Parts: sequence; structure tokens; C-alpha cells
Amino acid sequence: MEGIMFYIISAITVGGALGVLLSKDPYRAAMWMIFSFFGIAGLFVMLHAQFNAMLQIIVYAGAIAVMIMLVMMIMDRRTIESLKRFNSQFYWPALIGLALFADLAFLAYKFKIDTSNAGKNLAINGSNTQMIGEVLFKHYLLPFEVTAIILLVALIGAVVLTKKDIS
Amino acid sequence: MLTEYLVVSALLIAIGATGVMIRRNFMIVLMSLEIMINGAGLFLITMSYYLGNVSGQVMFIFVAAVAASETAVGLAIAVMMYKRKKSVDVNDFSILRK
Amino acid sequence: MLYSTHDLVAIIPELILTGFAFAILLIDLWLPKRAKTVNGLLALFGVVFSFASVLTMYNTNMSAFNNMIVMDRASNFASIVMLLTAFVAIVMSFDFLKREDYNLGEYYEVLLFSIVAMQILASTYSLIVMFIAVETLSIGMYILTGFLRNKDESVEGAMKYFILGSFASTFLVLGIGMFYGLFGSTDLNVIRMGLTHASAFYKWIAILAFLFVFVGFGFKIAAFPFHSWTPDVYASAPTPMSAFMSVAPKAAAFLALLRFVAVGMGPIEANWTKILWVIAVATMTFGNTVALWQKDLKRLLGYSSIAHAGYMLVGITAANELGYGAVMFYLFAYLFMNLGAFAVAEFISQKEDRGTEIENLRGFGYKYPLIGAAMLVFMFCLAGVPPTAGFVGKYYLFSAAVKSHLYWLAVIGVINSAISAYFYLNIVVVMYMRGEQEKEVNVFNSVPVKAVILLTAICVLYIGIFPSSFLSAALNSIAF
Amino acid sequence: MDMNQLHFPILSLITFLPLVGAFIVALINEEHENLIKYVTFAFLVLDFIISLPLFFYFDPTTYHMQFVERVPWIKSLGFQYYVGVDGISLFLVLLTTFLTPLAQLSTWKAIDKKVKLFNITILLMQTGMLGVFISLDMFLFYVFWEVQLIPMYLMIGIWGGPNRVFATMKFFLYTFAGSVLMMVAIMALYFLHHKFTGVYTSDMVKLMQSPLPYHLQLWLFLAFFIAFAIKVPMWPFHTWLPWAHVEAPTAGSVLLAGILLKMGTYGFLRFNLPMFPDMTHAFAILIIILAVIGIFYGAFVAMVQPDIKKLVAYSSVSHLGYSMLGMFALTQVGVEGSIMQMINHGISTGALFLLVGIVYERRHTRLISEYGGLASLTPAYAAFFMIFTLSSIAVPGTNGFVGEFMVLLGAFLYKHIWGILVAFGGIFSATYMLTMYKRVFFNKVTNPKNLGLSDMNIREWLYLVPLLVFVFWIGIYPSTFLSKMRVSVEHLLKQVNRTTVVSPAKSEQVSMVKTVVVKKG
Amino acid sequence: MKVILLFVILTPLIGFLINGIFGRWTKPIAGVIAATALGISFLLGLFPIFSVLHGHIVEYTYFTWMPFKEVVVPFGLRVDYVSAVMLFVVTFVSWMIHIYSNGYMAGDKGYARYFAYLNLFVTAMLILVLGNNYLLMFVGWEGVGLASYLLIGFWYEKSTASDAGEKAFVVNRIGDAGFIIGILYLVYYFGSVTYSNVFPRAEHVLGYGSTAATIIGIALFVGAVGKSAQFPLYIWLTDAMEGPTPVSSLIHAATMVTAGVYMVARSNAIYSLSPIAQEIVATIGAFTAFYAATMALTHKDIKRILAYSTLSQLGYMFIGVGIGAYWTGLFHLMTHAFFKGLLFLAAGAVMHSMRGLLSIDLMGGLKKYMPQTAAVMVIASLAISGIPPFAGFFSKDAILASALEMGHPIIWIVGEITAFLTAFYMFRMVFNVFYGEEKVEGLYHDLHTHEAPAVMTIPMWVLAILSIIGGWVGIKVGGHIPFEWFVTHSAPTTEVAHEAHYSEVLLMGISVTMGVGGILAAWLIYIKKIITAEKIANMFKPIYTLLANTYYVDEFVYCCIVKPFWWVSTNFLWKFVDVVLIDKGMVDGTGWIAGRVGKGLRLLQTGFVNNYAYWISLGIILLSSWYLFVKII
Repeated sequence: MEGIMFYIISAITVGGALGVLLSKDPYRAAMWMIFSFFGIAGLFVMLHAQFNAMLQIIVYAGAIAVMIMLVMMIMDRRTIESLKRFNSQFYWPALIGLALFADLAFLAYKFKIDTSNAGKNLAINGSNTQMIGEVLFKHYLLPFEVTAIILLVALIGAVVLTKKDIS
Repeated sequence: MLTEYLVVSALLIAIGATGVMIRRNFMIVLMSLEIMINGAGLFLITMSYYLGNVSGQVMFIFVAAVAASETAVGLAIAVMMYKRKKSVDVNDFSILRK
Repeated sequence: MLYSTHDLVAIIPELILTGFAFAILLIDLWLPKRAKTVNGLLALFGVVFSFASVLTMYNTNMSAFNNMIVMDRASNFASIVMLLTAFVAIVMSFDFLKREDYNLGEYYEVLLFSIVAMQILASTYSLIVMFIAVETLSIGMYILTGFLRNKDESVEGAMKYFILGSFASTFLVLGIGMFYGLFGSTDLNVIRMGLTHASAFYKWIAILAFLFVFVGFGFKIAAFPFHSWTPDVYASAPTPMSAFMSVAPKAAAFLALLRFVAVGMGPIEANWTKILWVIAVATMTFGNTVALWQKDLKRLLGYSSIAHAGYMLVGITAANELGYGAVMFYLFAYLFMNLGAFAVAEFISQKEDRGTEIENLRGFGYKYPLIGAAMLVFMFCLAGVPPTAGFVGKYYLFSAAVKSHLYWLAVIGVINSAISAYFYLNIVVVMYMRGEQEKEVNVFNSVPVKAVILLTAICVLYIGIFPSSFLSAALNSIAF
Repeated sequence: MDMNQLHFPILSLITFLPLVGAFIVALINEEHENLIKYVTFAFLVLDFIISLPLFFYFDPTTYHMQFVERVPWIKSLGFQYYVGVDGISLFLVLLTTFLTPLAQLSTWKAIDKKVKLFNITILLMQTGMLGVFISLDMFLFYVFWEVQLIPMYLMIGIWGGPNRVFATMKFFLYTFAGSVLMMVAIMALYFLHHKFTGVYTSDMVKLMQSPLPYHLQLWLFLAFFIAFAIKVPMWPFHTWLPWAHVEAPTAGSVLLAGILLKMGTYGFLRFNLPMFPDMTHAFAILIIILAVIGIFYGAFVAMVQPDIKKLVAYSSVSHLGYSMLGMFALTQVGVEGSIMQMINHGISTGALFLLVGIVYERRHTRLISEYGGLASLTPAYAAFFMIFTLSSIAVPGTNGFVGEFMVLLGAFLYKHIWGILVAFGGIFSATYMLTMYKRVFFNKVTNPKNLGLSDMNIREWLYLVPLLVFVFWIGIYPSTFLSKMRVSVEHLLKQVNRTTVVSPAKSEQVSMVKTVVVKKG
Repeated sequence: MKVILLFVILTPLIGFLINGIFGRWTKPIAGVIAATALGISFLLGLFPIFSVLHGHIVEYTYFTWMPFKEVVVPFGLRVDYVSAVMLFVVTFVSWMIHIYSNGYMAGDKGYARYFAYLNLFVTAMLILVLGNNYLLMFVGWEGVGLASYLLIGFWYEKSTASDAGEKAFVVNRIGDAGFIIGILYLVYYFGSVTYSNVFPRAEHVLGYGSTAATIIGIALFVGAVGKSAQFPLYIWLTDAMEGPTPVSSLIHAATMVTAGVYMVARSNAIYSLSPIAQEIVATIGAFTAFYAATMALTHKDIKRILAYSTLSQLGYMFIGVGIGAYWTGLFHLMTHAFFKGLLFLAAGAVMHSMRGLLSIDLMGGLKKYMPQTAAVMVIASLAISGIPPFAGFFSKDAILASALEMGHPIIWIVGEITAFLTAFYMFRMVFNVFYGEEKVEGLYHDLHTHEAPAVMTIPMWVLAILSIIGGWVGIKVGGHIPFEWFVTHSAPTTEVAHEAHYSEVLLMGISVTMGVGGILAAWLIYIKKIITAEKIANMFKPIYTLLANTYYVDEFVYCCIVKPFWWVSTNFLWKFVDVVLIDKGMVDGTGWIAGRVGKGLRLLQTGFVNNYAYWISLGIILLSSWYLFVKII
């Protein structure tokens, strides 16, 4: 059962990714991306990462996808739709992509770790979120603070790069 | 099942990377980058699950935050590109070479 | 697991900078356009105070935030390098931003935040913190690269830097994930412990994980084949920022790499030294040979910085204390020579940050004798000719390789520096030996820039002739 | 062991006085060209005068370094500011202080642009050159070795002929490429010495006793060999020399031929011979073959050169071949002859370049075919030229003969065949020099442009006469010089002839002591 | 005495320095200065000579010239029995010629320079003669070569003169190489080059008949061949006649060219140890004597005839020293210095009054205009032809007789034939120049031909007297030949078991017959004209052509040695090996490779961001594949 679920969800995920890769229309690609992100969220759920699954949907499938759509909307539709789909030479990079996949897949195939604790220790009282909260604010406080900076920088950057000229 | 999850992750990364390498539309390149980073995120979560260690999930939060900020900047760059050349074709931006 | 003020002490330099960045953020809103220089001064103060705090706490050795961050001599040394770079870059920016009419507070904010990120990068043993820091500083750099947003090159540079940076960071995440998967932690000390007792299989996986992590660092330090963004970005970024990002992020990334390989990867040293050997050779050779064909000073310096990254990788490949110390010393020396050279590039640049073609240096040595002489010093320094800091640095890097019996690496390195002498000296040729330029070129006659050029030249010579104390400091800083 | 009989840092004073001069000249306004020339000249002459006590207080009875100064420099690696001279370097130091003022004097009129920069360059070069000869610390040696490239590079590049850029680049890159290999060897020597003795040092005097095993000497020897062979230059590493000489201004050629080339031969004497005795014996034959090829090849090619300076440049290849031959004959007289040959070459070839400069200054061409019949127009000039030509072709009574005979004798005593073979070299040196002399000075004046040539003026007399004195001094009474180098050369040969077998017990012990890199968590 | 001996050398040196440095001011009295210097030198030289005559060898060391560890070379002077002869000859003849030159060179614009060079030559020659070791001899050896170079090229505006000077120097250098090799061997075997160290120990160190002695002997002889212009290095001497005639007289006839003979005689202690070396010396000498004589037959230029004659006579001397009868060689050297010096001076006088004309075809009947010159010329020619009681007779006869005595009949025959040829060509010249009719009408009138001034004739007469009486020291007195007795103090004749005793009178008779026969033949052809020279020439056309072109040796040397050498140096060594192969190929090629690598790698920087991503991916793939697929665990 779990196996079937996994294959269905991963098919959605990978299919979405392929959709992004292959579709000519960027709007459609964005849709495929959201599709894929939902798939990933599904996989997260299967991996007992409920909080992250929600995060995935909110941040990626929600915020990021919306942002991308939004930006595309301010552009001239024809301009960005009329772009060629691929580079003039796409077979070489496609081959490289395949090789990269072969590489990573082989690595995945060889990647064996001690799985005796699989699925354990991921929640306190059944709450994954609480567990994450504990670890995040006790153990990973500093990186968390730094993420604040990164978001601020990104904010400033987005503003400064796109705002109208002073003159 | 570990291997299968990892293969999915590998697929996502490879597809994303291929997207970066063959697509000309900056917006789609951006999406491919998102897919890549999600592939890597999936790796973290998988590890977290099989190790029985929640740190991986926490790390994913950071990765997500980073990805979000990157996207913000990336989109800003897209707007700049569009403003300069009315195009988001990455190949239109290739005066710096050799 | 409670945090206390003790933890905050360890990040005082970062806090100071952050504080000043916020101050600029706020004050900038109320500043009239003609008073925007205040932003720069504030940033400068921030850097100075941070620098002072680093100096004060130079010899402290503490870790904080649950071992997420440490303060040791290495991080302080790197901080000094970065803060000096930042100081110089800010000084170089004053008139530059005015000329380009981009005198915005954001520039300094982003700059300060990136320094914070670099300092964190330089002072952590945790891979995930490294990742976040790398990303923070990268985002800062993307923004600064594209800062002259009405310039095609700038946009292009930012776009390339962004795509490739994100691309590489994915692999960094993957690598971190692998380490996490293997050892359940991203702390380098834990990884080291794990590796020491790990089976051959784990070690094997660890090598691959190392490779993926290295993609991230290699990208930042511009190692071949992750270098491709470097020339484009250096050529397109605002010159003070090219200068800044050719030194400071590299310093941070190199120290992080050092911690990563020397501490985390210690048990598989035999393997990664081989990989780094290949990469170091390729990087040096690529940087130097391609630089032979460059016509633009900034672009040339971009390739040259690739080559210098290669040299520094030699020090890491040597995998001994001398090599690590040499890397630190080289960063310190590189700071002055590279900043000086970029300052000269800024000095000759025109409006919109153009006109940095080498040909524009024609007769430069006679028109501006002092600055010409300084450029001469920088060029010989970059080429590694005594009595300059560059020579001493290179000497230590290669002698570390020799110490580890990597004779061929050292030989390839020195042959590379002979090749590099060609294009550096070619600039001297243009400055002194090709006669005067026909058309008058208006240089960017900025007093701070001139001061930077002369001071860095003096520093380069001083460090070259009396390197002893600096070298001791660099060697002592590497005691992980 | 260290001696400083003057109890005064005389060597540092000699070396850095020109640097001070350079600073002072830098402060003078560019418009006061004459003042600049006078000040520079005064500094150089002062430097020469200060260097004279070296000669008078030199103790010829000991091989130990004299006038030694020792100050820690780079403490973490044990590098020192360690200088001193012995019988081998003494005369090279004196030659430098002697020749540079003369070279500077020759440029008073020839250099008409960027006078200030030029004089600063000469002063800097003086410091660099002296530094090479007095350094007793390997690292210090290397620093000076490279430093003096810079002023020479500028001198050829800025004040050179039409192809100056190519020439100067070739000069710099070629020598630089060679010397960076030496740098690696210096590093390796430093660590290997530690490996076998447990001491980190770059003290050359100590390193000369380094017990390096046979197989390790090989690569080190080769690296040093390449660096020095390029500098000498030995065949086939010589092709930068004609370029550099042809394009360099007169003073540049004089210093290049007179002193810079000696750094190569000096390097062999300081590094290759005493530090790698086994390899010295093993490679002696190869180097001798190259030297002999150089002697003849240089002469043959010099014979057909259309340009006087190129001719003299190729003759340098030939002359320094003698020097190398004598050195690697590894006999007392051979090595002494090699040193004599260095000094002689500095004097006579330096003088020849000065002479070529005189006529170039007036006619702006160095093609032999442009001249002819100068003997009737400028008799004094012709006479000087003749004397230095004779010195160059080693006519007895001049300095050239003493050196060449010593080398021949040294080579002969090493292996008869080399002495016999090289004895015929004199035929060809006579041929190329005299053919050139004939075509420039004899026959009728065919080129009307030469008719207005004026003979030498007082300034030119002033810088040629001192050289003339030495031509005959060395030629007639070389004992002055030989007596000072005797003991040092004897000691050198003793070092070369020592055995260097490392006892197996010791090497095993060494392999156990591994360099441990501290990498704690 | 020590100072006197030094001043024998220093006086001409001072003369050289005065005239050389202050020539511009001393020009009017340059000749006087130089001749005075020589006179003083000659007079000072008499003191050591007298000392030697009284049996005291004079030797002083002044300072150490080259103090090597392996060999110490002193600067010392030595007058012994051999060098006393040379000292006398050199200073005296030089003095005469200096005086003569005062007249000959009068009015030349290089007057002071000429005398400076001449004094320089004498200085060098005296060092050669008086030096007490081989290296000092070598100093003089090259010094005279240098002076010869300068004097041959004295009229440097003539390209033939400057060419000849250079040729002389270079050819001499070939010989010098041999000489120096000999010295090297001496140092090797003896650890010394001083005569007093070498000669007494020679037999002990080298051993009779040893290879070492042969090598040293041959090496030194190579030097002698160069300096004394023996076959095959004689080619420079005839060209050397481009110099002023007194120079030819002094350097290329009387003194310098005999240095080789002097050196072989000097080294007799070594040569006596090596029969092979002796044989070679004698054979080369004999061959050159004959060979040069044949070439002298056809030449028309007085000076060239005399030059070939010099070669021939030098051959005789080498026969003398080669067969072991060293005193005969020296004896002939001395007499030859007198009469050949005189011949050249006389030729110079002719040339002087003929405004430089030298061809015997233009002259004839000159006796009427220049009676004194004609007289001394005849005396000298008789002397060279070996007619008693002139000097040449005694010396030549001594050589030939010794040759036969020492068992060299072939050399003796060659010598006798050469004697005939000598007499013939000498009188061919004499008859053509001084006797018969004027060949060109009014030439003498146009040229104002007249007798030379006294300053020139007096030295000629002095030499003429010596040409007559100079040989009388070779007359046997009471069973001794005085000259032999004197010289053999230091150069004993090699003792050979006398196989046969020839009648001395018979031998003299044959010699005289040869001389007289030659003169007669010349008389018949050129005065009586029983058969014209042209007819003989036509009869032996090929031989005549060969001889007239001096066996085509110069052409051979030019075509087969000089030219190919030049071509190889230019086109192969320089333009190909040096410029193309080493410089462009190896040196620039290395740089070019670096550049090409850069140009290739540069293509990676396409400017397209996608491509940049390729390289990153490829880098990852390549690096990881190595560990993933190849180095799997």
C-alpha cells in the first residue's frame, strides 16, 4: 500500500518536474511546478515530515509559485511566450543531465545507512511541529537568526534592484 | 524504500539541472532551480526519516527559507532583465564572454 | 541548552555590523540626497568598530550557540582580512557611487550584511550554518553585482552569478545532506569523529559527499570548473564591489574550506588531497592561460583571481599547517595587491564604470608617476616577484606543497606563475613602454581611490620586506 | 666562525646606499636632469669607495665568510638577513660597485628621456645585484636574485631599441621561468636538510654541509642548473641574450653582461658545487659538453652577426662557456680561472658595450656594415676598441689571457681532451672580433655619414680608462686577485670532493619521524 | 745586471708608450725616439751577452706572474747560449731597421704609430726570446703576432692590407693553439713551465722515445709551424707583404718568423727524446723548403719572391733543428736574419724609389740609378745562394752536411735541389731588376728614381757586411766550430752514431756547385737569353700555371674551408639552429603552447550561462564518477 502510494506520488512529482522541463509556455510550466511541489509535499508526509509538508505547500507551492506568476504577469505575455523552448543545442546538455542522473542514481543505489531508527524520534507526543520547534530554537537558533538576515537582504535586494531610478 | 526516495531526489535534481542547462527562458530556469533545491531538500527529509533524527527537517526549513530569498532576488533580476531588454531569454544576455 | 550573553560575546563583531546595517537602513530613509555620504561613513564606522572588536578579542577562543559558531584566531584573522577589504571597498565606493548617481543606503546595508555572513561563514564548524552563510553572502553579492541596474553588463553579471550560484548551492545542500545521512550531524567535529571510526564504505560515500560540498565552496572561491562566473561578474560588477568580492568572500570561503577539509575531512586526507591536486592544477592553469588573452583590466583580474585561487588551493592540498597558514597569509597579502589593482582599475574607469581596457593605461606610468609605480608594484606582486607580499605568499604556499612532497604540484605552480608574469608584465609594458596615448583620457580623479592605491602599495611592499610578524600571525591562526 | 673584521655593517651599507640614493633622486624635480645625474653618480662612486675596505681588510687566509652580518628576518621559518663575502664573491661585489658608476657615466647623453626614472632604476639595480652576491641566506639570495630582474626589465623595456618590448619580455620571462624552478628547489632543500639533520635552516653555509643522499641531489641539482644555466647563459638556454643586448641601452648591456650574467656562474659556485657534490661530479661531463658547445657555437654564430652588439652578445655565450668549463673541471686552477673569467668578462665585454654605445650615441646604428674606416676618423676610439678587443680575444698581457689560460689548464688537468679542444677556441674568437674590428675601423671611409664622427670626449675617457687599467693589471699581475680567492676555492673543492653517503641507521630513523599535521577537533 | 736585463725589454716598451700615447705630439721625432730606444736596448743587451760569452748564464725572476696551485709561472728573464744569439740578432737587426725606417717612412701620416708598433714588436720579441719559461715565450709569441697584425694592416685603408693582417693573426692563432696545448702538457708532466725546471728533468720525466715527448714535441711544433709559416700554415706570410717593407724585413724575414726555429731549438731537450717529432720537424722543413722555392720561381713581385724565399729558408732551419743539429738551425737563423733582412731592405729601397712599384717586369738596369742598393742586393743574393765566403754558405752547408751525417740522405738531396732553385730565383730577380735594359722607357725618369738616402743605405751596408762576415763564426777553428761550441752549451747536438763520414770538402763542393749552377742558369736565361722565360713557361704550361697560382692553396682554403664555414655558421647555426630551432621553436614555442592552451580554454567562456552550467555539471560528473564507478570502495 505504502509502496503504491509512493509510486503514485513520485510519479506526480517527477512528472511535474518533467513538465517544467519540457513545456514551452512558462505559465504552464509554473503549473507543472506547483503540481510537482504538491507531490513533494506528499512525499514529505510519507516521510513523517508533516510540518515540512505544510511548509512546502505554503512556501513553495504557494508563495514562490505565486511570486513567479506575478512577475510573469507584469511582463509582456508575447515576449516571454515567444521564446524558443530549448537552446539551439540541447542534446549535449540533455546528455549531461542524463549522466548526472545516472551518477546520482547510482549514488542513491549505493547509499546505505543504518535505518534501525527509521521513522522514530521525529515527533514529540505525535507532534512533528513541536519537535521541530524544540530543535530549531534550542539547537539551531543561530542559523535561524541568520535566515532572518538572509530574508532581509533578499528583501532589500529585491527593492533596490527593481525600484525606479532616483533621477 | 530508502533507495527509491533517493532516486526520486536524484531525478528531481537531474531534471532541474537539465532545465538550467537547456532552457532559455529565465523564468523556467528559475523554476528548474526550485525543483533542484527541492530535490536536495527531499534528500534531507529522507535522511531525517531513516536516521530518526529531526535535524534534517529543521535544515529543510533553512533550505526553504534560502530558496525563497533566492527566488525573490532571482525575480528581481528577471524584472531587471525585462526592463533592460524586454526579454527574459538568458541567451540575450551574453555580451560578457571570452 | 540555554543561551546566555556569553553566546552573544562570540558574535560581537557580527552584531556590531548588523547594528550599523540597521542604523543605515533606518537613517537612510530620512537622509536628503546630498547627505547620502553619511551612509558610507556609518558603514565605515561599523567596519572600524567591528575591526576593533575583532582585534580586542583576537586571542579569544570560544564557541557559542551550541557550537554553531566559534571565535578563534582563524576566524578573527579572516575577519581582519574581510573587514580590511570592506573598509577599502567602502572608501573606494564613496566617490564611485556619487559619480554613478547610485548613492543608495542599500548598497552599504547589503555590504555590511554580507560581511556578517562572511564572518559567520568563517567562524563555524557546522555545515548547515556554512550553507546559510554562503547563501546570505551570495545573495548579497548578486545584489551588489547587479547594483548598476541600468547597465546591460551589470544585469547580465547578476543573472549569471545568480543562476550559477543557486545551481552550485543545490549540490552543496546535497553534500550536506549526505554527511547528515552518514553521521547524523552536520557538525564538522562530529563528522571527523565519525569518519575516524567509519567503515571503508562510509569513507567512500564521504568522499562523494566531500565532492558535492566542494562544489559549493569551489564555486565561491572560483575553482575550475566552477569558476565560469568569475570573469563575467568581476568585469560587470561595480569596481569597488569587484574588488571586494575578489577578496572577502574568498577569504571566508577559504577559511570555511580549510575548516571543512582540515577538521572535518582529516581522516580521508589521502583522498581529497588527490582531488584538490587536480583541481588546483586545473584552476591555476586555466586562470593564467586564459588571462593571457584579456584586454580588459577588470576581466583580467577576474581570471587572475581564478589563478590565485588555484595557488591557494595548493596550500590546502599540501594539507599541513604550513600550507594552511600560508593560505591565510596569502589571503592577507592578496587583499592588498588585488584591492590595489582594482583601485587602479577604478582610477582609470569612466562614467558607467567603463573604460577599464588595458589599452587605456598607455603612458599611464608617466602621466601619474606615483600611481603608475604603485600599479607596477601590484603587477609584480601578483606575478609573485619579490620584494612584494605576493612573492612571500607564494613562497609559503609552494613550500608547503614541497613539505608534503608534492613536488610536481609546486613545479606546476611556479611554472604557472611564470606564465602569469606575462600578462601582468604586459600591463607594465603598456604603462611604461608603449609610448603615450594619443587621446586624452579623463581618469577618475578621486582622492580616496588614490589614497587606497598608494597605501595598498606601501602595504604590499612592507609585507613583502618584513613579513615575519604577519606570517607568524597567519601560522598561529591555524590551530583548529 | 662568523667574521666581521670591521665591526661595522659595511656590506649592508654598500648594498642599501644606492637604495637611499634612489629615494633621494626620486625627490629631485624631474627638470633638474643634471643634478639627478650628478647625485646618482656621486652615490655610485661613494658606494665604490665604501666598498674598497672590503678588499683591503679581506683576510685571504680563511675560507670563512667575512664582514658577516646576521639578523633574524622571518622568524617562523628561520630565514635570516645573513650576508657576508668570501674569496669567491668578494670580487663580484667589487666588480659591481666598480662597473655601475662607469655604466651610469656612459648614459649621461645617451639617455635623453625619463632621466630621473633611469637613474633611479640604475640605483635600484645596484642594490639588487649587490644583494645577490652578498646573501648567505638562501631565501635572501632568492629575493635579491629576482629583485634585480625588475630594474633590468624596466631598463630594457623603457630605454631600449625598437624591439624592446619583445626583448624585455623574453628576458624577464625566460629568466623568471628558470628561477621559479630554483625556488622550488630552494624549498625542497630547506625541508630535506631538516629531514636529514633535524634543523630547519636556510643558512647557505650550513646547507653546503647538508648530507643529501644521492638520489635527492639529482632533482635539486637540475632545478638549480636550469635557473643558473639560463642566467649564464649556457647553450642552449642563451637565446634571450642577443635580444636583450641588442635592445638594451648601453648601460643596460654593460650591467647585463658585466654583472647579471655572473649571477648564473656565481650561483653554480654557491649552490650546485658545494651543496650537491655527487651530482656535480655526475653532471660535470654534461655541463662541460654544453660549455664547450657554447664556446664554439657562440663563436661561430658571433662571426656572422651583422650587428655589433649581437656579435658581442654571442661572444658572451662563448666567454661564459669558458667560465663554466673551468668551474666544472673541478680543479683549483680551473675554478679560480672561472672566477677570473667572470671578472674579465665583466671588464672587457662591459667595455666593449660601452664602446659600442659611444658610436651608437653618435650614429644611432649598430650595424657593422654602416661603418668602416673609423680608425682614421676617431683614432683614440679605435685604440681603445682595439685594446678591449684584444682583451676579449685573450691576447697575453691582457686580463683575458690569464682567465682563459687558467680555464684551459683546469680543463686540461681534468681531462686532456677538453683542454685540447678548447685551445682551438681562440682561433674563432680572434676571427669574429678581428673581422668585426676590420669592418668597422679599417678600410676606407665609405659611408659619408661617418665623416662627422667626433672622437671620444673627456667623459668617455673617464669611464674607459679605469677599465683599461684593470685589463693590464689583471693581465700582468693577477696575483692581487688570485691570492684572495685561493683559500675559498680550496675549501669549495674540498666540499665538492666530500662523500655524502647517509648512514642507513640515520635514514631509517628519519623515515620514522613523519611530519605530523595537527588537526584536532 | 737584473735591472739592465729588465731594461732591455723596458726601453722599447717605453718607446712604444711614448709614441703610442703621445703620438700626436711626438710625431716629428717619433723615429728618433724609437731608434734611440732600440739602440739603448741593443747596448744594454750586450751586457748579458758578454756575461754569457764568459760562461755565466743570466737569469732573474722579477715577480710571480701567475701563482696557481698547480703551476707557478714567474716573470723571469734568462739569457743563455741560445737566447744570447737571438738577443743579439733581434736587437741589432731591429735597431738597423728602425734607423732605416726613419728614411723609409718619412712623410707617412701614421709615422708615430708606425714606430710605436715597431717598438711594441721588439718588446714582444724580446719577451719571447728572453722569457725564462714557456708561458712567457707564449706572451711574446702572441705579442709579436699582434704587432705583426698591426703592422701588416698598418695601411688599414687598403682592404688588402687589413685582410692580410687579420689572416696573419688568425692563421697564427691556429698554431698558437698547438703551442698552448704543448704548454698544457708540460704543466701536466712537469708541474712547471720554467726552462730550468723542465729541461734538466725532461729525460727523467718523459723518457726517451715516449709518447708524451712526441705529443709535446708535435704540439709545440704546431705553434712553430704557424709562427714560422711552414706548410700548411704558411699562407699568411705572402699576404703579410702588404705591410711596409721594413716590417717585412724585420718581422716577416729576420726575427719573428724565426721564433718557431728558436722555440724548437730551445726545446731541444724535449725533441731529442722523440725521434718521431724530430722526423716530423725535419720533413716538414724540407718539404716547405722545396715547395716554397718552387713557388718563388714564377713570381714577379719582388717582395713575394722574397717572402717565398723566406719560407724556403725557414724550411732549412727546421731541417737543421729537426735532424738534431740545433746549432745549425740557429746558425742559419742568424745569417738569414742578416741577409734576408738586407734583401728586404734593399727591396724596400727599390720600392721607395719606384713609388711602390714592385713587379720585376717593370724594372731592369736599375743598377745605374741605385748602385749601392744593387751592390748590397747582390751581396745578399750571393749569401742566400750559398756562395762562399758569404754568410749563407756556412750556415746552409752546416745544415745539409748535418742532414747527411745524421742519416737523412733524402732531406739532403731535397736541400741541395732547393739550394739550386734558391740561387736561380734569387738571381732571376737580381738580373731582372738591376741588370739588362730598362723594360719600360722613361719610367725611371718619370718616377725620379734615385738612390736611397743615407739613413737607409747605412743600415743596409751594415747588414751587408754582416751578410759577408756573419758566417765566419761557422768556420772550423782548431777542430771546433765556434758557433757550435757556443750554442751547444745549452743545445747539444743529438749524439748519433755516425754511420758514414762524408768528405766535408766534397759536400761543400756539391753545395757550391748547386749555388753557382743556379746563378748560371739565371744568367743564361735572363741575361744571355739563350732561351726566354716565356718559352720555358710555355713548355711547362700546367706546372707553370700551378706554380704561378701558388698551387691554388689560397683558393682551396677559401672555397673549401672559409666559405663553407661561413655558410654553415650563417645559414645553419645562426639562422636555423639559433633563431628557428632554439629561439622560435623551443623558447617561443613554450610560450606559444601556453597561449594556445589559453586560447582553447577560453572557448569555455562562451558568455552563455547555460554553457557555464554545463561545466559545473561536467565537473561534478567527472570528479564523482572517478570515485563512483572506478574507485568503488
